Amino acid sequence: MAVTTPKRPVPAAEQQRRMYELMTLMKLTDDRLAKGIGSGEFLSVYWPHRGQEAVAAALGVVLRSTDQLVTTYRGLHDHIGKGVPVEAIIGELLGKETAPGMGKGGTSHLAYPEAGAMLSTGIVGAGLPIAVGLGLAVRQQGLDRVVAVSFGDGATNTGSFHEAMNMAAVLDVPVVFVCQNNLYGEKTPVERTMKVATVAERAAAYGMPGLRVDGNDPDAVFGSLAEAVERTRAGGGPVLVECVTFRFRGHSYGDSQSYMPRERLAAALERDPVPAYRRRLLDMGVCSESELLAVEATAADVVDQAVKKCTDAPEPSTERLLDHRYVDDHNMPA
Amino acid sequence: MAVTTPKRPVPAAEQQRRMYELMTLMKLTDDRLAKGIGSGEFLSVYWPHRGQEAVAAALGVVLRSTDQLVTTYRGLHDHIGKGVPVEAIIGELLGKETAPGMGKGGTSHLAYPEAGAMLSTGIVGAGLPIAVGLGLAVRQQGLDRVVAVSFGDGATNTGSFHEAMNMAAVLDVPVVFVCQNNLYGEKTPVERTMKVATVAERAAAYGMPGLRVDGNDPDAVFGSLAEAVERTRAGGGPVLVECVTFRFRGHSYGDSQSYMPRERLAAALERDPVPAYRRRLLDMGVCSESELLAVEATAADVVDQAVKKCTDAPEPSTERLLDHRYVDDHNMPA
Amino acid sequence: MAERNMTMREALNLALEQALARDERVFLLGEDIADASGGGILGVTNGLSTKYGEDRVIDTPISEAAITGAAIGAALDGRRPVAEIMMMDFIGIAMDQIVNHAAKMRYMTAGRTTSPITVRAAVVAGMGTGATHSQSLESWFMGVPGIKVVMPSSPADAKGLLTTAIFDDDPVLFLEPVKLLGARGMVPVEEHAIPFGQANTVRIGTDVTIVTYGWGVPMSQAAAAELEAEGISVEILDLRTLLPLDVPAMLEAVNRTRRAVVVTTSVRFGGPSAEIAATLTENLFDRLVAPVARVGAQFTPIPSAPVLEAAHFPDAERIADAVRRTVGVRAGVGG
Amino acid sequence: MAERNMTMREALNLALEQALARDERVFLLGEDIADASGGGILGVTNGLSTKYGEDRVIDTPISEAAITGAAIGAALDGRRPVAEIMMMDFIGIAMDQIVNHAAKMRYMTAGRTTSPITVRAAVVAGMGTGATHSQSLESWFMGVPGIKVVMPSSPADAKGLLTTAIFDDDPVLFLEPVKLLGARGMVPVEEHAIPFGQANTVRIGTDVTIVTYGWGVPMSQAAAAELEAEGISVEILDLRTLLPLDVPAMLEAVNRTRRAVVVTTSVRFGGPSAEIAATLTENLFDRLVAPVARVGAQFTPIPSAPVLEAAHFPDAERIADAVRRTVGVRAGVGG
Ligand SMILES: Cc1ncc(C[n+]2csc(CCOP(=O)(O)OP(=O)(O)O)c2C)c(N)n1
Ligand SMILES: Cc1ncc(C[n+]2csc(CCOP(=O)(O)OP(=O)(O)O)c2C)c(N)n1
Ligand SMILES: [Mg+2]
Ligand SMILES: [Mg+2]
Repeated sequence: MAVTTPKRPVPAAEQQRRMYELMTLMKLTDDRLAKGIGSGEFLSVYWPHRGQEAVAAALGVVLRSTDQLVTTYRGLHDHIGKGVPVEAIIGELLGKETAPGMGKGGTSHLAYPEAGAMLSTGIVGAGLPIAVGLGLAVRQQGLDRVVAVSFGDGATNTGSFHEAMNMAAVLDVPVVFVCQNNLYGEKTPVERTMKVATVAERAAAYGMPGLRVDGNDPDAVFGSLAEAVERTRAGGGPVLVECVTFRFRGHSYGDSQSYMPRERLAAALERDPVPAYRRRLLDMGVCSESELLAVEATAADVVDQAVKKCTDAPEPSTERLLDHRYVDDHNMPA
Repeated sequence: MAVTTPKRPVPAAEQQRRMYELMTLMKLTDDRLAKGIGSGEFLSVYWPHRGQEAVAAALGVVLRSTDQLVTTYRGLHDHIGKGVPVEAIIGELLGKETAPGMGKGGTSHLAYPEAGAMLSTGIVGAGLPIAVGLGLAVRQQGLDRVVAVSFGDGATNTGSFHEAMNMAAVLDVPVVFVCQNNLYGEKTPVERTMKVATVAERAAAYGMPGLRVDGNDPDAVFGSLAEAVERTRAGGGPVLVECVTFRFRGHSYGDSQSYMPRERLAAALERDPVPAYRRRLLDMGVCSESELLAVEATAADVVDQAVKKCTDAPEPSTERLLDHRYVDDHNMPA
Repeated sequence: MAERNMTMREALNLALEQALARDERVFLLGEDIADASGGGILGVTNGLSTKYGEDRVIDTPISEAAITGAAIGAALDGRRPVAEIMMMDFIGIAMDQIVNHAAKMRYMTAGRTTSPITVRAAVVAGMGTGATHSQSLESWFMGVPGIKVVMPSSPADAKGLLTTAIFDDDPVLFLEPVKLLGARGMVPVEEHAIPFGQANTVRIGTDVTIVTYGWGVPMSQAAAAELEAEGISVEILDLRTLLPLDVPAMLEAVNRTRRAVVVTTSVRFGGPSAEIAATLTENLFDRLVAPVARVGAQFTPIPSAPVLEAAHFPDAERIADAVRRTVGVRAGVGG
Repeated sequence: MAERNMTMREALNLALEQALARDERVFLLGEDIADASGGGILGVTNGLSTKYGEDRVIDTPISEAAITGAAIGAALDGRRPVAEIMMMDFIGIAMDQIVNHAAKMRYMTAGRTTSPITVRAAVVAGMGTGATHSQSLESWFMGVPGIKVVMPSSPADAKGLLTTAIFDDDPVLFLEPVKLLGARGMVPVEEHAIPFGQANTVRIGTDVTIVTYGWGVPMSQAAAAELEAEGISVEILDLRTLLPLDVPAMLEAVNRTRRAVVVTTSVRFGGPSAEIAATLTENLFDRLVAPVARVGAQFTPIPSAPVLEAAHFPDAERIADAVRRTVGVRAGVGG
């Protein structure tokens, strides 16, 4: 449960650059959605991931494209990391016919299996048992795929967490449980909802290893996740990785954060992983300023293009309302 | 998590004798029910507790009459320990009008609040959250009552266990979680359903102490439970106590135990807690042979009388079918 | 009784506050309900923990089964817990506790133990929150002997019915239509209780009776206003409680109008309107001049995209159409 | 097709075995289903783990939410999981997974992901097992768009419908009436599939149609035999699936007989008979000469004591009475 151990994998420069690219794209997407909703341009509910980019970027770089992801309503950054196009995300948020779920699901139910993004859920904890089943399918098919499931600190208090962790251990499935501990569940701080200091130590109750890492440090998260994923891929069974991070905009867009101590938020904002990582890449000489500016410009462009395309896209036709309920509608009610 | 520690409370001779009395009553009740069902005299489902008497007897002696108990379908021994009359139990099993639940509930739903036996449930794990609520009521009323909830090893894999343990710890309620680990859940051995060696170690995930004790030794169980109960009563918060024992007759009456290794059952039967404790009381000079015989004769008499009374009792009138659904039936359907 | 104009949110808050003030057995538990956690995600419990303390307004972990179970246990010892399931969509997690424990306890012990809990749950229909945050699942509970099911449509009813729920000796599922939380109305300021099983005639009419509850009531009122202009006189019966169900009031009204339309935001097929329509028909078979019509949501998961969501849920227009068909009047071309 | 006389238990076992043999994507998971754990508490999965291995017949911990969730996850990757919920009474624990995930997945992703799971659950009505081990909760699922609901009444149907369930591309709740597990009948030996949404006329008659399924079928047959002696000719329609619901077959039959009785072991009020009766009445209002009658369980938790349990559940006598009332024939004195 140490914060880092020396033997952990270290990201190569290319991986670091990729993580920064992803973080930038996540951040700009979140900024744009927040702006659009704030101004009334976009009418949608939104659970911002801003502040948690380091975890999702590292996860995106550690996972292979054939690996699978299960995430939550707050998982648009996870999707971006996994390779889901920003356009697909924004289209779903705006409820457009061209979006992956045709707007039927909304972003809290986004799936994009082409990129291995198998499921998002708005029900806290519910993704974990489903990830166990994806892991079981891996084992049964003899694949070398790993399934990662991302969830919050609050989710670890649900019965679903317990049943899934135990079943994952007993069935020995290749699932990496990634807890993005942002220290809050809705408006309640984690210390009010569990008596243990860390989520990681809960893994022991299932005979599963538990790691804890600074979730604002992409390189550290990379190390822990790479260790966990490769262990799991090699048949070592499931692992829990707790990444300690923070949520900058509160629970959902519009949350006034009245419950949030000002200093706590201010301190967290100071540890903003995106500029911090930018500085590190410059300091380490991984990227030059102009390279970083190019990365940022590209990301901004991707987001702009996506918004434009989605804004122009048609709304779903109400004639499609009854589609996609069943494989066929024979004798089904209307 | 040591099996015993020297400082644990030791039962007084009177408590030991009482435990033997209770164990005898539990055993003879189980024997009689098994015989009655086996012969077709009684028509009922029954989940025998035979083999687990030591846990229930110690629990019965450790708890005060004002303390409360929550148990399961396999908890008739717990009820006897808590002071529920055998007659009430057998009446409920036979579905008689005179029984506490008028036969409406059956033994798996027996409650006898006069003796603090608040709830039995046939849903595995479901009693635990309810016990947390009873504990909350204690805290809110400033009582010095303790709530004990008894459940099996298999129950510790349910989401209910997790949510209840966590909530008990967070709300700091005076609940003692008593796991009667009989090494099987229905027909599946415990090692197939959890990867940890003990149930006790699961307590750590909630910041709760976990004890493990030989559940076939009434004195040892007494020690651990007394320690836990007094700690909890003194405001020390919830505790988990795992008592390792065995189920002699399989899951429910009629279970052929085809899944059970013969040697395992034989070995367990050799550790039968009832004769073993009898020998110990004689060896320790706590009781003489004639005292023990008297205890056994009294218990046999209690069971006989109870069976007779219940056999003679009337069946519930079908006119009472709609009673007890609601406090009043105004505009309720039939 | 003195009255004040307030929102349903304020009325619910006031009912909780008065219950907490009057009876020390009353307490609340749920996720994010204390003021330290924002006073309830929809603001219904706002201010209460500050006033009554965190021992009586208890923030819990995200554990719907344990929230409900803990309420049951406390009720078993005579407390009056009010548990909050933040949105009704999450009630599946508490289903075992509600159905197998709360609802059956009195019966299984022949009255020796009871479970007088109130489970409050928000119903977020029609607000773009998608398939797992918008469901009206009340029909699940209509078939569960032992529970009571309540859904108010006005601030005054919300307050009076919630008060009754809290002090009722049986378990009550209390549903709060989020669409109406901000709706205003006159509300008795003092504690008041509205008995269960007593439907409310919110509009008097002669041609057809609309039987409905919750958000269905204002939608039906809008339809009725529109229909009045066409010369169709609509009576609206707000059921207030689905269990107990005020069958006498339903029969009285429909016996008069001889035509009925049942309106719910729940799915039409397999939803609560089925039992209501079946009960009406069984009892008034010879009086009815038209089949009981049912207006409900289309049989789909609730889509997130606004245009699809609007097509899924009923609205005043669809209600008016059903009424027109039932009274045999066809408005305009087509129909 | 060659047939063999077997019990419903054997027929279900054979359907599972043939599915496991034919398609390596099929696997089973649940509590105590492997032979090392007794081959299923009711014997339905007996022998299968020995033959197909414990990787395909998987014993799980007591974790109904995770059993169902794991099935969903595996199905999402194209497997064909058959999850067992030992008794339907425990399904509350899996309710969130079934309703919010399995049922809605296809819709929420516009078909990109699907959840072709089968959830098998035993329905133990009428066997003295008490309020939490005897429930018929199928009406909960009739209002859940996205799921299919099946309950067979004969060994042959059990086999054919379970085969269809396993290979159906949607989530299916498959209910097994324990009362009938030991009932025998001729069953096709080879793999056979019975399509969903196709009711089965198990008895032809002219005076009244009984619409039923599961254990309701043999009870209705007993009633029909009794009524035949009185000169009442009863048609019995076995729905087989509640979702899809074979409304055309229902309407065809009741249009002919002009009288209908709906029979379920579920509660009468708030149970599945409500939707069935409402649908019949809506469509055949002018044809019906009597209101659609409903026979179901009394509105109580299921009592354990045999004499009370017998009073709770419907039986042939109560069905016959309802038929007599519906056809307007009163037998003997009183009635
Ligand atoms: C079962 C369930 N209960 C309650 C909610 C309401 N809810 C949505 S998010 C949330 C907090 C979740 O906290 P956490 O798991 O830490 O994730 P985070 O939002 O912080 O990413 C709650 C209570 C829900 N969606 N599902
Ligand atoms: C939620 C639930 N799932 C499954 C069952 C069926 N069942 C009854 S007892 C039992 C085994 C319980 O094992 P354990 O908790 O160890 O208790 P024991 O019977 O050994 O005392 C099971 C699976 C149930 N009653 N409830
Ligand atoms: Mg969080
Ligand atoms: Mg056990």
